[in-house]
Amino acid sequence: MSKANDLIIRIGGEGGEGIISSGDMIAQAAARSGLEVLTFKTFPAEIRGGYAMYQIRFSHEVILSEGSGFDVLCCFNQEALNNNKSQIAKGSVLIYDFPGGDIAEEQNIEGVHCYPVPMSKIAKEELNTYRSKNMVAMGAISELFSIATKSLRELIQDKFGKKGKEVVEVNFKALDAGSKYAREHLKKTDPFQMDEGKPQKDVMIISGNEAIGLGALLAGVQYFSAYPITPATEVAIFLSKHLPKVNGNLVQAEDEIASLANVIGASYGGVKSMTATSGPGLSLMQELIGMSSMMEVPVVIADVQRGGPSTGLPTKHEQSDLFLAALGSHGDASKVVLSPEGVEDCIYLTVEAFNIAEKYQVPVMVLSDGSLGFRTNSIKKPDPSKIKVVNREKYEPGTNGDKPYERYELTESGISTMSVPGQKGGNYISTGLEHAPSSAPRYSPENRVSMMDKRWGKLDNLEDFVQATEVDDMEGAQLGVIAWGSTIGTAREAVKLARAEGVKVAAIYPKLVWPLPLKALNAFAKKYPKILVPEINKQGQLASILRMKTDMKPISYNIYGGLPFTPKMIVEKIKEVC
Amino acid sequence: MSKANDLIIRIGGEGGEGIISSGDMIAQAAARSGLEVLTFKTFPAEIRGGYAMYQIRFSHEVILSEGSGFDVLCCFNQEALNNNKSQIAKGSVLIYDFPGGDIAEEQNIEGVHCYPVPMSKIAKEELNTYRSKNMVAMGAISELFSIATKSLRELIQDKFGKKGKEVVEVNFKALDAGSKYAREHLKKTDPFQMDEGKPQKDVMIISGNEAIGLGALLAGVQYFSAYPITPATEVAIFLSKHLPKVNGNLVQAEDEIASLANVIGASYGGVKSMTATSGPGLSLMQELIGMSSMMEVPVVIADVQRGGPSTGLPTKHEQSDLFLAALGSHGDASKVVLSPEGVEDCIYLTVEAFNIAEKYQVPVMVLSDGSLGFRTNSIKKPDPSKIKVVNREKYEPGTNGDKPYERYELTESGISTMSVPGQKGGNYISTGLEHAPSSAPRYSPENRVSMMDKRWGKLDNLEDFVQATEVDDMEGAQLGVIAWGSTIGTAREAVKLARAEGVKVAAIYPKLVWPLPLKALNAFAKKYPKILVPEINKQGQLASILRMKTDMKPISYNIYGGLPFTPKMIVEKIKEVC
Amino acid sequence: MTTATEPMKAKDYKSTVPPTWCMGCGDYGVLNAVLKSFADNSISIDDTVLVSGIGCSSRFPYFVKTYGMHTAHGRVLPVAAGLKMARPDIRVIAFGGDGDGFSIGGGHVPHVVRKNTDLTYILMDNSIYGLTKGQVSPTSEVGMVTTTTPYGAPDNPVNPLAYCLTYGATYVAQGYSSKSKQVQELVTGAIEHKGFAFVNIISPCPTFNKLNTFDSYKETLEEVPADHDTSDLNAALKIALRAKEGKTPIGLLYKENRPTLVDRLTDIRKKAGGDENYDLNKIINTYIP
Amino acid sequence: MTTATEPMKAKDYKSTVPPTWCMGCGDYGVLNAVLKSFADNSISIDDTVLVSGIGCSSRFPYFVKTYGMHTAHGRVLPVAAGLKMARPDIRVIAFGGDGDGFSIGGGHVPHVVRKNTDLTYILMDNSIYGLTKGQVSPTSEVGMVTTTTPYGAPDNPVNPLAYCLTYGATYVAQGYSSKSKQVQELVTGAIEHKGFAFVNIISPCPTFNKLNTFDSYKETLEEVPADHDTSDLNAALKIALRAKEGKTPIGLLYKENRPTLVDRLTDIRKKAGGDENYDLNKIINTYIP
Ligand SMILES: Cc1ncc(C[n+]2csc(CCOP(=O)(O)OP(=O)(O)O)c2C)c(N)n1
Ligand SMILES: Cc1ncc(C[n+]2csc(CCOP(=O)(O)OP(=O)(O)O)c2C)c(N)n1
Ligand code: SF4
Ligand code: SF4
Ligand SMILES: [Mg+2]
Ligand SMILES: [Mg+2]
Repeated sequence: MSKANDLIIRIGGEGGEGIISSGDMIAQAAARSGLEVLTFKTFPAEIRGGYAMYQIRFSHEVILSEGSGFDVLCCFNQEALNNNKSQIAKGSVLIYDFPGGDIAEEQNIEGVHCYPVPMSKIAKEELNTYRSKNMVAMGAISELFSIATKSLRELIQDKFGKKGKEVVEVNFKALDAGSKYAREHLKKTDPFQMDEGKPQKDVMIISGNEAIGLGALLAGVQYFSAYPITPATEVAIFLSKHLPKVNGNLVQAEDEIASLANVIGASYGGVKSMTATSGPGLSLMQELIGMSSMMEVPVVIADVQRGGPSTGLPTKHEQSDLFLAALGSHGDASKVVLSPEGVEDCIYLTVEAFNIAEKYQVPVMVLSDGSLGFRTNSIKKPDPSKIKVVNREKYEPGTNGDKPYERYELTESGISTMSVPGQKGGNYISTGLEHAPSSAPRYSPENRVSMMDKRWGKLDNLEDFVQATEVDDMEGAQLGVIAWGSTIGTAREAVKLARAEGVKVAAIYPKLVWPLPLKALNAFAKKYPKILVPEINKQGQLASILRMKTDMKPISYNIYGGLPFTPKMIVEKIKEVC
Repeated sequence: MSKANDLIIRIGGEGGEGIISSGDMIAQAAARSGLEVLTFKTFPAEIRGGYAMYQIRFSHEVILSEGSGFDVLCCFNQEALNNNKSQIAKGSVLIYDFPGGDIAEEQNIEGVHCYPVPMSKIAKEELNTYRSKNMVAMGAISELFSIATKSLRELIQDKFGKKGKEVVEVNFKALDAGSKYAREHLKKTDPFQMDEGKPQKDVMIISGNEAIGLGALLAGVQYFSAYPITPATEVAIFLSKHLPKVNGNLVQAEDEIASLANVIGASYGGVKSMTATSGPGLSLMQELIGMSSMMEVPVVIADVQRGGPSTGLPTKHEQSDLFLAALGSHGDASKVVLSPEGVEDCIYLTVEAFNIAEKYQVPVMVLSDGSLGFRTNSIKKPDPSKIKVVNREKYEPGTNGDKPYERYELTESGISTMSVPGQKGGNYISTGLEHAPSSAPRYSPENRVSMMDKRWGKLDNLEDFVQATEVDDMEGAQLGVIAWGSTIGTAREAVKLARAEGVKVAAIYPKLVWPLPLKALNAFAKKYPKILVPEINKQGQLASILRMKTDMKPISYNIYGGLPFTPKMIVEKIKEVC
Repeated sequence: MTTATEPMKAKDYKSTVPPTWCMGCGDYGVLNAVLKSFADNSISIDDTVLVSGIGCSSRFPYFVKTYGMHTAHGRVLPVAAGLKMARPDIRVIAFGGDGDGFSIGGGHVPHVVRKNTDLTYILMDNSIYGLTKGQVSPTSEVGMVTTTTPYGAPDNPVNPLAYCLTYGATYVAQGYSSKSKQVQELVTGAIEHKGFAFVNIISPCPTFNKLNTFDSYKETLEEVPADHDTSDLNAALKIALRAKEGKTPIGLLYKENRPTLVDRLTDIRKKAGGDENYDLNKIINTYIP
Repeated sequence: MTTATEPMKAKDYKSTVPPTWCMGCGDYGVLNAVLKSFADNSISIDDTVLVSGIGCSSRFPYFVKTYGMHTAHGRVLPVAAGLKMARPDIRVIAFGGDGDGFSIGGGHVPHVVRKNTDLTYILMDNSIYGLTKGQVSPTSEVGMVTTTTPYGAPDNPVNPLAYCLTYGATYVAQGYSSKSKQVQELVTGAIEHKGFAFVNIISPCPTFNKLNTFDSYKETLEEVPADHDTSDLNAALKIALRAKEGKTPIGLLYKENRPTLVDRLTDIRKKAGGDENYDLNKIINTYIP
């Protein structure tokens, strides 16, 4: 494979034209042949129409981000061409539906390898079904870049087998027609090739949302309740299939408030419980997040962020729920927020979320985002037997001697044992009202202060328990980058690129974003006087929280157009502020 | 009146014993006689039982806060005595129910003027009705401190007249029995007296919650929808009586989400609209607050804060919803938060809230709190004809020539004209989805960025419009105090007391708390290198926002026991950090 | 409310935003029937507001030239109600889907209905979550396989008609997207009705609901009997409960006149001596000590 | 669920927290009847959880020795349902007031009911907001003067019995706080019932509701007719609608057996081959490219 073992193919067209399914197949085929794969999708908020995009990045090495731009662009229609035209770099490839499709003119872009393929025409005239257009395109692509046709055929068989032989046949034909067209009519002038990798046995390909579901299973989730919402629904879809297998229950509740209420009830019952949502749902859950904090009931909430506020940009990318997650709910409610950088992280940080929720009896949020949720990635299979699982400290009947059990006992660690219904002598009332150690209502100032201090104090050393902060030091650097969530991957790639250009830059990647890992951050800030925080929101939410809790004066780099950063953008910024 | 024209009487007992009504009458009587009055109440979260307290402060001068402690304590039962015993200062007065009541022992506290009054006994034995105990106590108090008995009799007549002559008579008798007992059995040894003031014509006595309702009326509110919640319900109670008089409508909605939804619908219709709630309700409103920000629909939300999180301390004092109000809702939602310092402010800042909401087409929150909501205060009557009222910039049919009307037109100020249904040519869709200037959905990065910048940019110079920041400079001072909400009054008194002791201290009182008035705050911070921020919450919420938005490194003084600061506490702290 | 000054045809009510529904979506039928009803009634675009929640069906207002609000998921009714209370002179029509109305929004329905809020509520019922791509909805049948119920939906469905009748709706009807003429009539009746009018329109989603299709409805549709007395609540309830037998009754089930919310609020203002020029000093003076 | 190992009397179920209700509050009667029912049934305090929302009535769990949850206003049912789904072996009883259940919580009722969630729900209906000191409630009569309706309540009240019947509740009863014996029986029946059991208990609030009092109910109470067929939904609905005539029916209105939510979830787990020791590698391996 050319270009430093790194190839990016982008397919654009109208939502509903089969872009997603052909993209998925190419990604699968590549992963099957042993390549690393990372995909990136955007689609419109409308159910039909509007521009949809699927991008696949292949490499022999671990892929950190969506990358900057693309090497190959395949356009199904004029809109896709318009949206991407300004980004087509010299030396790259343009494949487009011509003649006979939506694109009216032949394209001749200087320095760009332009390959017209009459996808619509072939589909309609030769195959008599417009819907096979995507397969025609895939055929041409596979021919041009040597994508294992055998894998593609297997995948078509897997996907359409259930629908009957005829459907499979039509798709095979379309694939072949596309290949044939490319073979016979196109003269390959570009250098790109997809090599075979070394097929690996311990690899899986899974999306960020599915990975959250898998993490939950690994952590021992037994109850899940959620309300559908883009871009979080796939967490529920994954678990609705798999949770009953491990004897757990999943329900779709009437709304997000009911979902979290369900989860709180279930967790009070001693069962590990979770919900998943996006911004609007997180807003609705605010009252009950505070309640679970007050009741000290462990709950895990995955928030797959999208463009806000309100309905906003429901299918677009943003990291803008940090304020709400960390500082939301009325009153001073203690809670924990984690944010995964990539698909693999979605697994392990979800496990971590359960572990923290259980150990500290606190609500824990996992802030993912739309790009990451839909991203598929080839990752190392987790080994269930090697996952460290923490369970809440249970009340042991009989251990309290003559004293009645105190659910909210004031202990040194701030953590009290938790009884579950059915245990003899463990009776208490879980309550959102301020309470005495016994759980009975109590409003005296002294009790109030000690209970507040208990609920906050128990998290004092959380940083030591989690170890979800990675430091990438660099001797002699003045500038340190702090990134969070899925921007971490992009920042990693940017730091690598910048260093390759000789720029000295360090970085720290906190995955615990509330309460902040202050020891690590302050140590980092001591070493690197200049701090750059790239994040995808208007207010600079992480930068603000850093200012709030440390003495840093970070330089904010905020974008909020609905798309992730590219590594190049961050490299430029690093050079600018360095 | 002795003691620097300043007398504080505190009455404590069990909820339901008539403490509130007797306290109210004493306050009214004092205001009637021309004194300044400020009251302070605490009561339990239970409907019956638990400790309730009513405190009245009188003065010839403007009263800034509840004060530090009390001069006269009147205890209806043992619990009241226990709760206050440690605070009884030398030279003060203790009146208590003895013998024959709940208090078992005669009280002899060194240096304290102790007057036993057998309130329960007289009520039961002489008047045959236990419920008149509070009137007996009031009779004794009026006798001891020369409170105009004439006023009290008038007030009893006003209050009980409707219930019939007999009820009035019983209360008169109880009052007389109390006075008689004091006259005949007590030897006054203390120096406290309530002088008559100069009766003033332009004074009213009103609570903080009622004042918010009055402010809304003055601003021209025409629609109000809310759901009951302590301690905000009185805003609705006030308006349910008065709003229909000005031809407005009030409804009690099924919950807080419906309340705000109602208000948004009404305001879209061109009518000034409002809701009022407390923390749990504000949590539930998060999604729709973001929606009104996105739709650019003016709405006013009064949040009368209480102890959180969750149900928390529903009848206790706290200022802990600032984070949620300023930084809440998912995504980056622009909004405005004001916080009144006292009862008079509740009127004028509510007017200001409507003016800002209308001018900037933005949701505006007014953060009051439980102490302030229940506080009654003698204030200058507002003059309706002198209130400056701002109305939204309406679309003028025909002014756009041939161009279709653009609801979200990109203008220099960021403010667009707003049409209302019924206007010809003003048709548009108000939407929470990202939109083009026309209001049609649009997700392109360019449009997205310009719309975000519009919604935030329009508030850039808000500070100049509001002028709700007061600076109290002090030459040579090193320390500046920043207080917000009802802590401002306490801080004012503390600064006065500290200066009287020769301490050099300045202060700034921002009533616009989001977005912060940065010009004023930064100018202040330049003059006073040390900053002290006393506030009633665990996290130091204003201090945190100051750190976020300025270079200040404030010293936080946080209490969260459910009670306000006393001026003395802040004086001590000022001296400590000065 | 005024009527349009110049005669308008159905297509004149179309806005410049093209519908984004899938080909074959039942919502097109609803849109066409509603626009025809608007034309029939010469409805003025200036004093009509279409309010919706979130969902495929809730995109409705964008496609019409009137005023509109596209609100939040489940909040269409309280937003519409607030607008109507503030502006009784304006015609307010609410739109949404089965999930919007009876799942997340289900808590508002009883209240908006029992108050007899002067609204028309048009629900496009496809027994699926369309916009989020195929999850179980509150009107989905037991056993239905969807993305979140791979082993079949566990819950008995809600019955929007029976619920609204029980809540005290004063106009209750059901239509079917392809029976355009009837939908048009039912909508016209609803718009003319004083009080809360509920029109549930069966509007298939060919993209995600493969169980309840244009074909399957052919088997289950049944007209409300011609001799049905629309003032008989019990009879109406019985028709609504035909759903339990797998039937889909269409037609007008119930109609009644009783005071509306606007009437009741008007009474309150009268009682209070409501006057726009009321002197606030009168209120202020009651707080003189 | 197990039963208490040693015989317990009603008073043995009392916790050490004394009730905070006003003297004369109807909720005392409910508490006593419920405790007696517990004693009758030898209910074990260790595997019983009382869940409540917020309100005077929602303080109930504190006064009983069992496990309990005092949650948020309106959220009693979904919290209770979550607990029951996770722990079918535990007896879950939900408590709350009319506002908690049918105003802010009203959106949860249809769903918890139609799923036939295995819960008992005991609602103390006083037609007023007690804890917040006297505002109009969803069961308040039209015209009722309260602190927020000084000119009289504008809205027709909800009918909890009729709503629950329409939603498909499988046990529906109404009691009256002072008729302790009957309440005790109805509660016992509810606890024994498999599925969603709703017991609405008229529980006057002498402190804030001066309209619906122990005296006024004497005039309106009427026993469910002795010959009423509790399997007849229509007959039950008719009795529920007696409220429109100003009557307060008491007794058991309806009882039916159908699969519960726990049954249905159990079926799903069976279908999926549910196994606590399921090897997660089997799931992981389906994601191998
Ligand atoms: C608070 C919130 N939760 C979830 C969603 C995601 N969501 C959008 S539409 C929808 C349901 C759509 O179903 P329906 O109301 O039946 O409308 P349809 O698309 O079928 O017409 C959901 C769950 C949301 N927008 N907001
Ligand atoms: C979200 C929220 N809104 C409002 C309140 C205030 N509140 C507490 S109890 C209550 C209503 C009480 O009425 P009901 O449910 O009938 O119970 P009752 O006190 O009459 O027994 C309200 C509105 C609250 N606690 N939380
Ligand atoms: S998904 Fe279904 S409801 Fe939505 S537009 Fe397509 S067909 Fe219609
Ligand atoms: S206020 Fe009413 S409901 Fe509440 S305890 Fe008192 S009497 Fe009972
Ligand atoms: Mg639907
Ligand atoms: Mg009640």
